[in-house]
Amino acid sequence: MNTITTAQLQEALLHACDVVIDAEGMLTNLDTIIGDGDHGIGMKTGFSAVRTMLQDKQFETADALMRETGMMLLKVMGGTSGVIYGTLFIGGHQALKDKDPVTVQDFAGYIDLGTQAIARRGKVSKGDKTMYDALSAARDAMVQAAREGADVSEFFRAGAEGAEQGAEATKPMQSRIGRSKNFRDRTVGHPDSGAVSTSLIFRALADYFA
Amino acid sequence: MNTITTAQLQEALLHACDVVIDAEGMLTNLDTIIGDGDHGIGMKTGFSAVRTMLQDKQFETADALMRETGMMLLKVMGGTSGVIYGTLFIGGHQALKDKDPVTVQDFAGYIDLGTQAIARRGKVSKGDKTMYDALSAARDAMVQAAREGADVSEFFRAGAEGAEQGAEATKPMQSRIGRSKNFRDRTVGHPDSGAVSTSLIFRALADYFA
Amino acid sequence: MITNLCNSDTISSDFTEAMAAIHPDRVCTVPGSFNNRALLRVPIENDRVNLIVSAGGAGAPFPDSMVTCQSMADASVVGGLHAAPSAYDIYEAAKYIDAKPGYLLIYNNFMGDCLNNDMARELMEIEGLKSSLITYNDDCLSVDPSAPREERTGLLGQHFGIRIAGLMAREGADLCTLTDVIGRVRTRTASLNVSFDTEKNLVELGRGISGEPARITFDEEFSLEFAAAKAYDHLLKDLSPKEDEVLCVLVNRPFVTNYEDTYIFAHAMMKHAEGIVPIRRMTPGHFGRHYYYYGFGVSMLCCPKDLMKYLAEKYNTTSYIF
Amino acid sequence: MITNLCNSDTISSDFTEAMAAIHPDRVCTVPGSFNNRALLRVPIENDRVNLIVSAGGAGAPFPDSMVTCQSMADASVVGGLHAAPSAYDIYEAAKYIDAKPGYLLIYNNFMGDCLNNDMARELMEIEGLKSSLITYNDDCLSVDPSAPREERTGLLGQHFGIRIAGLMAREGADLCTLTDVIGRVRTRTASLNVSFDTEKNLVELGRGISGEPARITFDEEFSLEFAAAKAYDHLLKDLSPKEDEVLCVLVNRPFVTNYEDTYIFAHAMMKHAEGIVPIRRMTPGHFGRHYYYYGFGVSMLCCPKDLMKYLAEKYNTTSYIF
Ligand SMILES: Nc1ncnc2c1ncn2[C@@H]1O[C@H](COP(=O)(O)OP(=O)(O)O)[C@@H](O)[C@H]1O
Ligand SMILES: Nc1ncnc2c1ncn2[C@@H]1O[C@H](COP(=O)(O)OP(=O)(O)O)[C@@H](O)[C@H]1O
Ligand SMILES: [Mg+2]
Ligand SMILES: [Mg+2]
Ligand SMILES: [Mg+2]
Ligand SMILES: [Mg+2]
Repeated sequence: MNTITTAQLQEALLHACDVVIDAEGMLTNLDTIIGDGDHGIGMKTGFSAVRTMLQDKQFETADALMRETGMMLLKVMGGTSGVIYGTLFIGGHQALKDKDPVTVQDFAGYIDLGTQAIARRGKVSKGDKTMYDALSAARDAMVQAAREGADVSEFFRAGAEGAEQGAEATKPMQSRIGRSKNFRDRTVGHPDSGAVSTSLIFRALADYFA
Repeated sequence: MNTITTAQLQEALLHACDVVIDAEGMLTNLDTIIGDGDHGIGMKTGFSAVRTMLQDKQFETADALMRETGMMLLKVMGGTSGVIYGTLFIGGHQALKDKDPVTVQDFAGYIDLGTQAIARRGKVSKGDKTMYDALSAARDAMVQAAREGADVSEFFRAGAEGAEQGAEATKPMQSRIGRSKNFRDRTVGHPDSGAVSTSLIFRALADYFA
Repeated sequence: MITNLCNSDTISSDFTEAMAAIHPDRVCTVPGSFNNRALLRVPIENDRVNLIVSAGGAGAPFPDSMVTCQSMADASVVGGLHAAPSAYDIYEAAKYIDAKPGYLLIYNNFMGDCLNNDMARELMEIEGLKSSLITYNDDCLSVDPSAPREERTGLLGQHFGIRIAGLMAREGADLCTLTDVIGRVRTRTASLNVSFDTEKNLVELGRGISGEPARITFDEEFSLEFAAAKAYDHLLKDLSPKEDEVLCVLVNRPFVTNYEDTYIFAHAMMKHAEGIVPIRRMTPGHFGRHYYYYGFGVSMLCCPKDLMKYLAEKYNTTSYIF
Repeated sequence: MITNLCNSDTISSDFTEAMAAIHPDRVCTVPGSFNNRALLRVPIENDRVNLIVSAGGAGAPFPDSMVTCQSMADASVVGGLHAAPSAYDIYEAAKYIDAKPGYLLIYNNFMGDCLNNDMARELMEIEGLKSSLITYNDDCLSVDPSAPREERTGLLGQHFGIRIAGLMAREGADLCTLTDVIGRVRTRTASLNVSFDTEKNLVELGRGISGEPARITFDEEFSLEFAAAKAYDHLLKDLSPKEDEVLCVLVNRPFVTNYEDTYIFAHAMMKHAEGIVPIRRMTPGHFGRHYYYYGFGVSMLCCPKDLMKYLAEKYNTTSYIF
């Protein structure tokens, strides 16, 4: 199997919502050490609203599904992560435009565009100790997997592993951006909370498509 | 000896000031149990100001000495005890008018008038669990001692013993007046802080004239 | 529970001085004052009755909230941290203002305040200064609710009276009229404290400002909405509004209580009242400090319709001024 | 340290609703709003530039202090307890107001606020609504003092800009002029937090509003006077006032800090400044909440003389209104 239907993607996102909501405490703890301790709450609020929407609604195309998911995150979450995750979901929607099902190549293009959109909006790059470290690593792995002809399950596994390595790599970094920057060397030794939430999402998608 | 010079009275009052100031903590503790915990502070403030005045100034008559002492308490203390002690010192001054020295009879009259002034101003009577219980007992004892021809030292000792008995008698009472009234049966078993401060003053005078 | 970094012996005069230095266009102190614990509104207007508000202790209204706002009191005299101001301080302020039409002395029914205002009045009389006393006893839970009103102490219900008296005095009302009107307003005012025991999850009514235990506690529900309903019901029962009266409510936020909770509590009370006797004027604010609990002080006025005009206009205080 | 009895998930919309219900003559919400986290000043005046202030998190200025006072912001958008408001909330408020002369979006330089205002601006553009961004970065100790100003976050210095912009907008200033003037005012503003470690008796400067450690601590003297002098000196050094500038200072009282300490601290700063560069306008108040410490937020503006007229008039907020 190397195509993904909109319905499958919706199911996979529902699973990701559950995972993120369950991780509230863990994400909040991470954000408490080197931030203001609200990342878990914000993510829970956003992904709960998305879950409710996904349970009630059907989508014609993957494009519409991802755009409305992003719009919901943007609307309800606020904070840094509301815009950032909103941008991730909306930013690449052109790559999925009018398609159902989509190929892993389409989806790799979607993630790549979203990743670029975040880099622009957040003025962020690798090594700043943000979710971008996890996301860009996931993107790299997925683009490569798609190029190498991976099937859907291999493709998403590659994304999850990339994201997790990217998140792990934030541990020794000192934050250079956002609120955690002011915590200076206190940030060294702890992973970035946004990087961890990103890796949870990619892992949830991989588990669904496994 | 059964007369008291103004200079002696001033010395005796200075001693009373020291005693009251030293008792700050104890008085505050009593007022904390069944009041707002400021009686010690108020008394210290008032009697410190009186002490400074007494150290700087000389008085022609006992009348002037007592009036200015009362006026100082009234001015600096505030609270219930500021007026009450101000009234005690000022209220009987007619009994000492233009006299120097004064007899124990004069002084008994002075205390009696002051006690009556407090009863009027405070609308207070015996058994309300206030300083009036100590004061009126001191008054009774002093009036009787003066009638029985006591000398100065016996006279003040009678006053001190009366005041202490009056203060002790407030222990089992339930407060009927002032802020402590709202503490209801919590007040039973503890002496009234004002009654204790009154007995300290009379004991200090007795010690001076012993 | 409460931090105070300033010198507690001199807090009142330090504060008074700071207020006068920071808001010289609004308040001044009494030149050469003995204790320097009075703030006077400027400009002094001694051709009409002046209002002197005094308080001390844990429940002391901020001096500024009384004096420095448009058309409230003309002088505010504060005592020490737990003590009523001295009679002499009140007298001294009155003497300096020198208002021949007289003074309305407003204070809460605590022993120290009563005795000192009483004594101040005697001192003022010697100087030929007329005055009347208005003793607020609005706290309907400070003593056994069945006890006569005279035995109650006061909370913040006096704000209604101060506001009305302030405007009436500026219209030229004489001392006799003011004493009569505010005396009646006072009897149509009731207050109580609402507090929250966050360990035992109890809603409490009637806690005293010096730590006196609450009179009524509820364990059914621990929420702002429930507390608002209970407080409203109790006050309404105490006052039994008449046909020609309008309900006005103040919600005071002691300073450990947060701002959002205060507005949400006030709103909950309005919603609850809607089905019973609606509240026509709801005023949440920070009117005074109570040290000992998280919660609110709630004051209700059953305002005679003809006096409502005095509560219509809004005003500003130095709690927040640019 | 802080109690919150209301529902923390819905605190912002519950509060917004309560404010609008209690002060309908001053503020309203956006009808049919998605999150209901914006308060708009009434009446809406969309024939001039409108100011939208947004903030969230521990340092959120009260919505009311921005909007409901005379001549400050026209809309205040709040986020959750620690989060910037969503771009959509800002956009929604702007769309409802529909001010053709445009919007000045004012916020502090925190990542969430920057990203959301930026995004809101894009959404507004699609609807043909013009806007400019004013990012306050007045906190001169939030990052290494040697770092460029752009890296600083913001405290409460924006109040000066909001006040000036509010009055200028009402005079008819266009978006370009406002952006220019307030942009300059902003660069002449500096702020810092002063806190007190009551266990170790340390005076601290530069503590962050999310618990970030203080940058400078002093153990020489533990007093309001000492802290006021140190804060003043630091701010003055950061700004180096010019000949034609006038010093204005705000002292903000986080709500665990008491009222008296605030006035006494402000007064101490004025006295200290007397011998150096005098403070011409001192404003103590309760402008916003900071949860994590006992102390103050101090903001200083070196105000160009020609703008002082906008700071002359006083105004009132709902922090205390009758
Ligand atoms: N400029 C940025 N670009 C991308 N991600 C960012 C940026 N700034 C912060 N982040 C991410 O956002 C996360 C914090 O999210 P959240 O706690 O919701 O925001 P806030 O810092 O506003 O409280 C950080 O852990 C980091 O991964
Ligand atoms: N009406 C009264 N007449 C005489 N003494 C009184 C009266 N009311 C209270 N007292 C005395 O005053 C004392 C309290 O003094 P203080 O603590 O200074 O006043 P407050 O109650 O105002 O804090 C009480 O212990 C009591 O002895
Ligand atoms: Mg965060
Ligand atoms: Mg006492
Ligand atoms: Mg007292
Ligand atoms: Mg946040």
